[in-house]
Amino acid sequence: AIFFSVCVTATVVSGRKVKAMSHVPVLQLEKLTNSVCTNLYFYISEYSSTNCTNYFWSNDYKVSSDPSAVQVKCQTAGSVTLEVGPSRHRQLIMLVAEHYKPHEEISYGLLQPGGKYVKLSTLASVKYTVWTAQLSDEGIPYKWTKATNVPLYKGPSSIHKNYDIKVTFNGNFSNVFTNVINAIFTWDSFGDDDLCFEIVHFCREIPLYNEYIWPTTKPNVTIENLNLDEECELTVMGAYGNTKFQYETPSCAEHKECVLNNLKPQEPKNVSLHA
Amino acid sequence: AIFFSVCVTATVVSGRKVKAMSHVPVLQLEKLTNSVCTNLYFYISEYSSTNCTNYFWSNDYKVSSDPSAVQVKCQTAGSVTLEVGPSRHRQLIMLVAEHYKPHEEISYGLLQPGGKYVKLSTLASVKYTVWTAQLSDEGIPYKWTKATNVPLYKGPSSIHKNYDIKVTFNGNFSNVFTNVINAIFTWDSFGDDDLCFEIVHFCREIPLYNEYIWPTTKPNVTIENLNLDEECELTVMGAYGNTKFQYETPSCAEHKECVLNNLKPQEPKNVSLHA
Amino acid sequence: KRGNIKVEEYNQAIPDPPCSCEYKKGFINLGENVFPSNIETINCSTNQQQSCPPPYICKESIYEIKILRKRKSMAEKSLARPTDLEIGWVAESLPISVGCICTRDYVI
Amino acid sequence: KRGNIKVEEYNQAIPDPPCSCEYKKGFINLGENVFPSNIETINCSTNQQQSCPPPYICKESIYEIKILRKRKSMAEKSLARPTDLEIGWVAESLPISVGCICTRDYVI
Repeated sequence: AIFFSVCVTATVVSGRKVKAMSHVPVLQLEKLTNSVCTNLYFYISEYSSTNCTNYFWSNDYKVSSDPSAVQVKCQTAGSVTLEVGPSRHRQLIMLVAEHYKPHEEISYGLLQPGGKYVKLSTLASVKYTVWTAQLSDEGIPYKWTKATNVPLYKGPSSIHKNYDIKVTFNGNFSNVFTNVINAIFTWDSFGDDDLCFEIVHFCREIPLYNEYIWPTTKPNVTIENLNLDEECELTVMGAYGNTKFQYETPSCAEHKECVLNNLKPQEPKNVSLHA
Repeated sequence: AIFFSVCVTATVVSGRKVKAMSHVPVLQLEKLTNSVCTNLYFYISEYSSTNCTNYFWSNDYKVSSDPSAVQVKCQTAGSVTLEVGPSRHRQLIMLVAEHYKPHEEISYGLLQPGGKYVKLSTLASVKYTVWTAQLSDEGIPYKWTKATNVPLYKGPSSIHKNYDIKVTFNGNFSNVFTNVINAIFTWDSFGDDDLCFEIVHFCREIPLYNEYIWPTTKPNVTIENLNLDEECELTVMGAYGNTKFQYETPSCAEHKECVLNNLKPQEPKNVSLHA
Repeated sequence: KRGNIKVEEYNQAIPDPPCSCEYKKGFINLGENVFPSNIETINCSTNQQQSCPPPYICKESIYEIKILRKRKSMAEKSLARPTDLEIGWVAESLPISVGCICTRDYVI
Repeated sequence: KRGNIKVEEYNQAIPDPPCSCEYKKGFINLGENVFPSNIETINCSTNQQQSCPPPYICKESIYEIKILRKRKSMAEKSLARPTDLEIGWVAESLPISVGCICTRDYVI
């Protein structure tokens, strides 16, 4: 007897596509199908997964003639960050490896319309080819394109360089308690092999905040809701190593309106101290 | 053209099985196949996933005539704990719901040979049927059996009862620093609707430890590596609510060998204290 | 009351430091859809404690941990999380009390 | 040195409590295969601090957090974790320093 729906998927799937993926085990292809068709639930409102599963592999593929369509921007031991030509449609970007162990998966990312960057996880010493596709409203990939190859990761840069980090502040300096100070940090990039960064920020009274900075030649980050008279620290982690930048937020004393706001009548407390 | 391998799965799959699962969307059936065939990598050494994926649905099923084969032992708002007749083979136990949203999955557990208990996650107010199967060495299910239904969760018990928790200690009382004291706790169960428990334990100097106690009419847990002179607390969470049990570990003073071991010569420190 | 530090009676008869705070350990149970589901917390036994006299007071010291919770919808914002972690889990921060310290008593 | 608590200069001229410890915040980066990947820690500036004189000393207070790490093999033991979390992630505990407190100086 025929298990109807699965076979339907089979018959319409174009053979040509299979040759390009024929080295990929069925388990990995099916896991990709399921993962994409599941996660689209979070991306597309009133979405039905049946068509997505049934027709996932139903469209042709071509080999990209435009090398700039997908560019490898940054690499670390565990990930690669790609820049993709933005599209009005949702896009699927995936890394196809030469071989897979059963528990490994095809690493992929979903880009909302207009999205340009995606960070995909990689295993060291495995060669990957980037495939892209546009997604119909039902999540069915079309215009499959076999794009660029991901070069093997050459390891972190051997030379350490310090990033020249600068900070400027804006926000409301009027009162020491209700302050909403924002710190804007900028630093230099040492070139095309130094475009992605991770930052970690905290102050004495403000907990750790961590963010990934997408590829840019003019790296910057804004940290919001700081208070006056704070001692803080920003660490920038890039291709040339980590740079720690310690700084202090503006002091209430330097801002007339803040000092005036705080000249409340001072009732002395009976200070008694006994060891 | 035919996408060869996927179609092979289709033709050998027995139709009869499909009717019982026909209400389950293909996406959920495929997600189950992939998840099991992936996770078996962690359970079976030198395991190949291809057969598992291709022949997952290739065997017949029957409706269980033995109600005691699978028993619902405990339920909470988010889970059900089942007792399954142990088998020499690896077993797959799963909950099939009446309907699924795209992002929902068939909840399942894998039991190693001889395993008896499995805890599966449930959504409140959804009716489930338990299915079991034995797994071949290649992870292919056979002897599919449609077993018991899971009753709707009736909510936590309205009456609160305190568990009568008792502790005994064993271990090495000889030295206050190298102590390896174990605390053995027992408490009573209030009957067949009160067989599963969760415990949380910590002491002043010992971090939180948390464990799930599988169904039993004689609940007990052993906490290891405690030290003497400690103030600790065990909380037992069961069907009739939480009971907090505060206790102290044995004191060095009560054990001759411990006191003797600690009578080191005492060099006084020059104690100077200034505020 | 047993010394809260175990060796007190045996080889170092030193009093508590002048401004130490008595504390009680507890835990929060966040349920099955959160990792971690049980989290240890520390509360000051009472705010005004003998060994931490005015103008000082025992206060809980807060530390922010990161937790994972099952996602309900795409609208939920997630903090940074590993690329490979299923999209169905959202990362959030949760301030908890990890200590009880003797510090200034602010009337804010 | 700026007061480490922001309001000091304005309405409460109270000295530091007699046994407070100066601390420095830092963080540990555990990489992309761990959640959370960056963890805040607190270290005592130096052990022997002026405001915490002998026989007392500033010591880091340890708290154990729970983390998730990608599983390498089935041999790895996992702590309690949500039933629904993929088997590919292992739960572990990690002791970190969340404070710097003035306490007895044990010579152990």
